[in-house]
Amino acid sequence: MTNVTVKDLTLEFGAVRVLDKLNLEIEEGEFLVLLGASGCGKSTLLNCIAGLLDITDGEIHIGGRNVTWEEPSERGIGMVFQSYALYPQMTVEGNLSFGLKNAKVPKPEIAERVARAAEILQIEPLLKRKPAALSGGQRQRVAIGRALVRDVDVFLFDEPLSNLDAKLRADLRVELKLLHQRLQNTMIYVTHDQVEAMTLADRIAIMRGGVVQQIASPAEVYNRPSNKYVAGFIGSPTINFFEGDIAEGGVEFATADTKMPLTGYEASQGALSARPAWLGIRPESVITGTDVDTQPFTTEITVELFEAMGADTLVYTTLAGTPFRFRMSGQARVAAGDTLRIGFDPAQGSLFDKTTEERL
Amino acid sequence: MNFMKATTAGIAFCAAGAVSAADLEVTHWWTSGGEAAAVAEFAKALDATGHTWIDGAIAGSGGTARPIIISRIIGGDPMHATQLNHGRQAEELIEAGLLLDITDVAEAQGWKDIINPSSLLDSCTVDGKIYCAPVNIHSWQWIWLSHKAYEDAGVPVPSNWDEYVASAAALEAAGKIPLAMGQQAWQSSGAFGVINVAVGGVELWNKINVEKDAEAAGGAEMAKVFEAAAAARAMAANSNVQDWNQATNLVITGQAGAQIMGDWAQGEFQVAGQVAGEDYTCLPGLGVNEVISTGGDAFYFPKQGDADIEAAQKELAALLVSPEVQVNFNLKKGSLPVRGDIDLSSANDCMKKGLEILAAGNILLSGDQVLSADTSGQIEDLMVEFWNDPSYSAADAQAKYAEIIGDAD
Amino acid sequence: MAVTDSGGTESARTPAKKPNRLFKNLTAKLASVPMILTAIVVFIGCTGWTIYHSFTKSRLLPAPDKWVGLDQYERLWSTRRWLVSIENLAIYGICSLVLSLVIGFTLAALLDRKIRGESVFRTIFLYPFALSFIVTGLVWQWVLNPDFGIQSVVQRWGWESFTFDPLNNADIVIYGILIAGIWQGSGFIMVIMLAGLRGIDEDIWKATRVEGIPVWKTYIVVIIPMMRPVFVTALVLIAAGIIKVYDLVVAQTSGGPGISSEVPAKYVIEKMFQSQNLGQGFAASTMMLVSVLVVLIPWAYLEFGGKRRD
Amino acid sequence: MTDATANKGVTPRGAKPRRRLSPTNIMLYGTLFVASVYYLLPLYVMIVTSLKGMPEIRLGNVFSPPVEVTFEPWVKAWAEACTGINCDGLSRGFWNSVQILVPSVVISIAIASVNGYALSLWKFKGSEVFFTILIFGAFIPYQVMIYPIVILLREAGDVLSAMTGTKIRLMGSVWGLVIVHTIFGMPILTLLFRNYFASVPEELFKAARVDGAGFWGIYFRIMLPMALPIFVVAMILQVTGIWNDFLFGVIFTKPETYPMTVQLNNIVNSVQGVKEYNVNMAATLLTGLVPLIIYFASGKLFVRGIAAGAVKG
Repeated sequence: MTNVTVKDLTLEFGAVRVLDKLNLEIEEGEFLVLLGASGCGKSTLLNCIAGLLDITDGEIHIGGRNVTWEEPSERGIGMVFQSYALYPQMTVEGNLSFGLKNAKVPKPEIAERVARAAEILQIEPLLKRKPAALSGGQRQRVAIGRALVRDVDVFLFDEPLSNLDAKLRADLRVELKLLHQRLQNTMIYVTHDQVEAMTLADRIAIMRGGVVQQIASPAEVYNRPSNKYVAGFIGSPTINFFEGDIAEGGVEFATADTKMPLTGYEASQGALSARPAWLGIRPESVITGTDVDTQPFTTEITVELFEAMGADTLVYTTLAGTPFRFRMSGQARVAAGDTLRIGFDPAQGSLFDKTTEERL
Repeated sequence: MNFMKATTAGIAFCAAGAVSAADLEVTHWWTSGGEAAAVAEFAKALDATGHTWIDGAIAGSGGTARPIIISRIIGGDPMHATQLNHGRQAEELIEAGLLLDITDVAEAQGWKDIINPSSLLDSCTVDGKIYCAPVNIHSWQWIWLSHKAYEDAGVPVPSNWDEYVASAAALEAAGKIPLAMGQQAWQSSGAFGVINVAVGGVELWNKINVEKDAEAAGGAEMAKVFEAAAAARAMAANSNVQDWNQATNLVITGQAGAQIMGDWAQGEFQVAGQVAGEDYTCLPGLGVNEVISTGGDAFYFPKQGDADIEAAQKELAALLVSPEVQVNFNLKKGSLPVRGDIDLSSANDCMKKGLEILAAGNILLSGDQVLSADTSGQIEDLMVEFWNDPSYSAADAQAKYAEIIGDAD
Repeated sequence: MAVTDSGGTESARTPAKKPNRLFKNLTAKLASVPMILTAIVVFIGCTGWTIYHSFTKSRLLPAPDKWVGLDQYERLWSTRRWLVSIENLAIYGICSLVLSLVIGFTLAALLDRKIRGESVFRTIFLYPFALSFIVTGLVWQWVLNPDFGIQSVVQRWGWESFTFDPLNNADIVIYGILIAGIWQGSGFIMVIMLAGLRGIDEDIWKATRVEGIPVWKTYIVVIIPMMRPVFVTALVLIAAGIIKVYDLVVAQTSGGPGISSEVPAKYVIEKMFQSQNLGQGFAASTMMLVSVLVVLIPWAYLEFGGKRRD
Repeated sequence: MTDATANKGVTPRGAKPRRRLSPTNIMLYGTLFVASVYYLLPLYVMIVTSLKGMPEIRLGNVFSPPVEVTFEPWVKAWAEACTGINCDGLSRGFWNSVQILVPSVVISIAIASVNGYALSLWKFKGSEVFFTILIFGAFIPYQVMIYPIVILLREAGDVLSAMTGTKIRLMGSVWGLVIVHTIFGMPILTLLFRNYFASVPEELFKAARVDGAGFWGIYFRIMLPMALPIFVVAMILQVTGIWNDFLFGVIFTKPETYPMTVQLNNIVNSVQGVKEYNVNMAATLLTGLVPLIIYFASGKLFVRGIAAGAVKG
């Protein structure tokens, strides 16, 4: 059973079309992350699902019900915001119970639900405090708690961790994951942070310009990005692109001066045909050292710059006339000017049409 | 005021067949010492009938009060009676049916026969119906001279305008202001009117103000009037008070030699305990043309749509013109009564002079009776500028004046 | 209290259908009824009514059928008192705009220098704003009284020839009113400026200090440009007040000496009610409105015309 | 939100002056001192004049302190000064002013705050247009509208009378004046509230909607408690504005309901012989007392409130 369905959703602000005939199906219990750069329409989409924005056209179904024109509070959703959006004049307890009071839930039940949420989130000692007296992490817990007490099937998160510092963010990320495992609710989570997306999501929907570019599991998105934009957006450091031509029969990718074998490439549709294209190679898929020669493509490069990050080392160089980055595991001993032999399998990379930029 | 007592008294009077007691709110702009004392006479008389006088005094001259009075009548919240200078000011209100017709009161009381001069009643009459009760006659044509100032200056008190002009230098030499003038527009305009009648004569005045003869207004006769006004302006140069009674006060205290002001100034002398002929002298028509204008104050009764109140309003109308109230009120106010059949032997010298002129029929319509408020306003604007700006030449002012008269309706 | 009230979209309707636009945000619309009525009936309706009647020969009562075209305007512009009023308003307006801004900003900047007794000074500068124009006019009339006030005091100190008698001198009377007007209103501008100064990031001050820019130059080159919105707010408040100057003049000079301190608002009131020439008063008030629009429309265009998108 | 605004407007941000008696400091305090003299002089004059007898006023200058302190003028101004034949001073006007003030302030702020709230958070088609008209309205000279409003009030009174079956007069009643104050206070107050509510984080509003609060629920439970600083500003502005109003008071009331300013004008202009400057000054001070006390007492809140939202925009 599908829990949240978005059909042909269109949203216009005056003459500007922000969302264009967008379709989305989210399974019950699924953790879906809406990922994209700022301004891509991901928060807007979430606000539409929440009912905070009136859509121009299309339908939204939650739990099998058409909720397109229902009030946010009637849709069976809970929402957590980036700025926490706690009511400053109410205590934590007041914040948690505000929605329930509005829904005229009986008092004993309110108390019970608040207690349960506080227990789950371990914020019981904070119940009598005002938001101003809480730390950022505590505030976000309360904000999550506010969604929790509503006892709803769908949770909406609007960049909930963006205002926290790096360490707290990592901690809360794990907690959110645990929470999802425990509650098994449907969660729709908006973020621009791909690490959050990769770690939390069952599926990731990558958005750009009001259109979903790809919706798939994190691994799929990472390994088989559906177009050049997704490929470039996912992964850090970013993927390397070569500009060139696919040879007849799809056996080879040729840049101006380099030829790379494509044997074994799994094309999306049928066989590869000759055409101008981009080849994307992830920095992680480059091999150095003794195993180089096992790779279908090997070459020698000169190290231009390197960044030692502790766990691994990032090397900057130029390959086939374009800047090229790759990652070496461990604390590799390299220096600028060194010559290195590297290898990778171009067939494990991604090919995109030169003009449409769609995956081939 | 003790409302409780008044109400109790009212109950007693009800038994005598009076209509049921009503609170009557009366607006007026009589707030100076003499004026307030005079109004109190009305209030006393009304309270004695069992009704209650609710005083709605508005300070700061008719200019401040009229907007308030009119906007309340138009806005549907009329007072029960209000002072207005009768004449053309109320015309439109009557036409719009906002004022109460009191013809029956006038007939019952025989106003036609007793009101003197009859022009006062004419001003209250529109299409044969009477809408207001005149309460007094006010004439502008007076100059008030301070004996003390002349004593200090060592010259005799003049007996006409020319002598007065001649004495100005002596007054100035003694550190006196020759002519006290308040700076409000209506005072400037009024003083000019007085000089106009005195210097130019009644005929000229009528030609200009009644017939609206612009040629006469721009003519040589009138030029003399403007010259005289310019001379008066020079004499008043050092007088920088605002209100008319402050100017009167300069005369009372001997700081100024004289003031051109209507007969209401007399009330101030009276309040200050001064005696006509001993402490001050009054010259009607500036001692040149002994006439008085017969403008005055009248009370109008806005429609209320309530029979009881209407009856009370009519009772008040009758009361205002009744002999006893007329005597008491006008003695305090320093104005002349509107009926010729009452004994004013207790009046002072100045009032008696006025009564004589009135009896002799040397009368003149008042500006309010012949000019629309709009034209009066334009003349006021012109005069206040003329009196206060020494660089404004008499010829220029006259040209503008002729223009206004030419446009008047 | 209807806490379950849902901003107008009642839950009873069939959810699949798009609701009527008219009923969207119904509660918000209902709550805005007083504002809508005020905007349409009072500000548009009454203004329109007044403009219409300025073309009629209305006397004491409005006479919509006595159409006289531009007669009232012709007379208005040939009336010296009106011309003097306009001139006075221009002088008063420009001076009070400039002086209020300069004095308000200067005082605010001084108070912002971490001085001792800031709240005392602030209260001193602000308190006149609590007083009405009537009170302001009366007090300054008294202070400027040549026989008792500043002039006589200075003369008693030995400066026999000192004359400062603005209220009785037709040429400078408007400045006498200006002194009082500035006294009353500049404190409020100071508070607004102070609020604006406090809103400026402290890092800006650190940066200019590091770069060695003198304090006065920092104010002019850095701070004032940053406070643009604050200046606009102040400007709007001052300008809205200027056109309405009436009470102050009535209390302080009654337009005198002569007609030298007349202002348009006073002309309007007196023509309407005193001279019983509504048409003339309406024509004058329409001209006031026109002059406001002449100033306001270009400003509004500059201010809002550029960013119409959101 | 609250913690962000709490400190705003209290701490000076300018560079710190260094030494006590540096030339800069002398300039600084010197200028402030001179300015203070200008601002304080009239208050001083009012106070000393109101404590002198008339003979002393005629002899001395306005700045000399009273030789013989007398409270007679105050008593007279409050309870005895005459207008016409009513000699009860300002006391009657005081209570009238209070009766006008309280409903006017409450209603005008209530309506303007709801307007500002609707305009910033519940925009609907055309709402901006009405707001623009409203702001233009702030610049329309009152004179343009007085006369039609007189007629409107009369008509509205008639309509109400017909609807309720009892005679209701808006013109000349306190309620008519309340309506007028509400109308003319609306532009600036609405602007004030709109700017303030626009600065409230939008997410808070969204969270409340998800929590099922409607238009009024959010207004009363969320926004109102947060908007206290701006309510203080609005209240101070309205209290002083309405208390000090003369024009509307004189046109839309009648003698029994005259506010204090109109009575003040009446007393000051009812000259009985000589101008009693001491009584006038005492009356002036008495009239200004209420707004003065409010400013002296809540000046800090006022400045803070202005800083918290009024200047944005």
